[in-house]
Amino acid sequence: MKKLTQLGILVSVAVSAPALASPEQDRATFEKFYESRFPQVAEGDFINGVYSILPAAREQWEAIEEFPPYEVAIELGEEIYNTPFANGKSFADCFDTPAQRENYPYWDSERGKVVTMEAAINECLVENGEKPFKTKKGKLAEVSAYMSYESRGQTINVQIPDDPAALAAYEQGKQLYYTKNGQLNFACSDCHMYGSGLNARAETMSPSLGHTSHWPVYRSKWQDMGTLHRRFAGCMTNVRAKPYKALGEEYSNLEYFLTYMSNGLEFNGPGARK
Amino acid sequence: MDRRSLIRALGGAIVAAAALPKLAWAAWSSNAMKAGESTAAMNELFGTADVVASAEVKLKAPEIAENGAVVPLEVSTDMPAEQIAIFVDKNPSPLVMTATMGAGATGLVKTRVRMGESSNVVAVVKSGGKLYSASQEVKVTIGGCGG
Amino acid sequence: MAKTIRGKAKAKNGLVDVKLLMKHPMETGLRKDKDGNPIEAHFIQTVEATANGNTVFSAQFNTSVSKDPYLAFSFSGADKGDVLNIAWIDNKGETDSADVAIK
Amino acid sequence: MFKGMISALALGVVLTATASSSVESVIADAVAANKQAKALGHEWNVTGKAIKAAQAALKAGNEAEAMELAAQAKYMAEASVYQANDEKEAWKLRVPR
Repeated sequence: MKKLTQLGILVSVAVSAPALASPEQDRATFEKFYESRFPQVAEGDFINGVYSILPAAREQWEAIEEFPPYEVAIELGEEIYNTPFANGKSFADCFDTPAQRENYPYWDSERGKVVTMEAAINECLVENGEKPFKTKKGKLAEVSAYMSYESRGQTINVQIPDDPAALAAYEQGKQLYYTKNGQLNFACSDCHMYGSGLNARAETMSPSLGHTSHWPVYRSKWQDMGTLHRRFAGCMTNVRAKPYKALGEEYSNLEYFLTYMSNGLEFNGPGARK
Repeated sequence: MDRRSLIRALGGAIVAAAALPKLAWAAWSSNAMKAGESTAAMNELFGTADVVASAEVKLKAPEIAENGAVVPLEVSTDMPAEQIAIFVDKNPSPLVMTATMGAGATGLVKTRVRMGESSNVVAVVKSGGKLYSASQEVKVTIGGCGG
Repeated sequence: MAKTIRGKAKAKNGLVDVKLLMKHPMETGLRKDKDGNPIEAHFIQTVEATANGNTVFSAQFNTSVSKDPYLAFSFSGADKGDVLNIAWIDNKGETDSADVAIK
Repeated sequence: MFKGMISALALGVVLTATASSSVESVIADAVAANKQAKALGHEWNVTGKAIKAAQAALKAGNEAEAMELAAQAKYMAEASVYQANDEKEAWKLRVPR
């Protein structure tokens, strides 16, 4: 009788094998796409975004990196990180070490949602009776800049547990990445995959491999720090779509998908961009 | 006209120009800074616009600026330099900055400047009382890819 | 005035490489705020670097220098352990100064 | 192909709208379609502005301009719904194999 049931299980697994490729197959195909499109990019250099494919722009970026504008935010973030809340606790009580990037984003099975590092920062505040930070810039970007700086060199290693809800969140992020939106009718992949290396006006489209390794970012256009979700919202506005909420489900799932696509690369935030 | 007499001369002007803060160090060369055109600014700053282009002056500037608000520039020379000045011809006031080499300073200055539009950038080095220059066209584009 | 001067000074074979980042809005006076009235010019005019009692480098900025100005130069005549003093004054007469240890 | 289709549709909608329903009903259609697009996650940021412009023109009393703006708003709202439904499947084509 035991043999029969084993056979039964075997059959059912084969039948219900997902028609969709697995996340790991997606990642391998994603990586191969960029490595064949930009063979000149050295191993692991995609974490430097468009500067991995534009030598002239990279020179200017390196001049800025000599004394990058995000250093101010790192210092402010460290101060906030160590300043006790009203109840005497501080961020050090929520996180065993500030170097947390390698643990995020992760699938929280109890709450059934993707948790990003920025969301965890705000949750720590709320748990300690403090008001959460604004979700795109300011203190959240500063604390995140400090934690990202401390995490430099950690390997990107997003896990998708064997939980249908986690896989669904990954698939939603993936779908958003390939879905056309806004009056200009663009999908992220139109510019950052099939258009990567080409120009929109005078801007060269950065490749998506390594896209989420170097956040938060000081953009000279903003003259300010900004989180990854601020950039997602900015890009959707560019294509004339109404952006989703920062730290909301859509952008958290997109970050889950995009960061998974860069598994194996290194975190090198915070970053400086144009 | 060494620095001390320069200050005394300008000191008079400052007092006359009512309650400007008393500057303790090198006065701000306001005429040169306010000049609306490079040659005039050079004349105000150095007393002459007689400058010769020289390979001894190295100006590191981008061909296309990533962002017109933050254009990284580097001026360097192996000549013994007394002063280095940077001009952006098309800026409202072309003289962007000037640096005076003190004791032991080498002929090197790096900074980040704003450029309103594509323009010629000129670096001028004063060495042995003479002016040497290098220049490069820097393109500034309208940023952004959509919106 | 909160600390506005951040400096890195490294001594290497006789030369000290100095990199400075100064926190300052560097308003040109040409910009307008949200409701259209012009923002007053407010920018660093002079920067002075002194080490071991003598001025090693001084600079004059105009309004075209970027916000949070960056300035780098190098000089000889000081070594690890010496202190480089950086001071600036802007067109409103505000000033700040800081000591940067030469490493 | 899609861009050409948009302008063709726009022209069609403007002509029929002036003939029949009043400005209010066109604006109402635009608001309804925009809500639907929002539910599908495909609201465009230009639609809301067009609706407000149409309402303002109507309040200011210039009927013709209000109708023109209302028709544009309705067209954009319906195009964003069309985009949402079309993309339900179309996105899969862009996933690299």
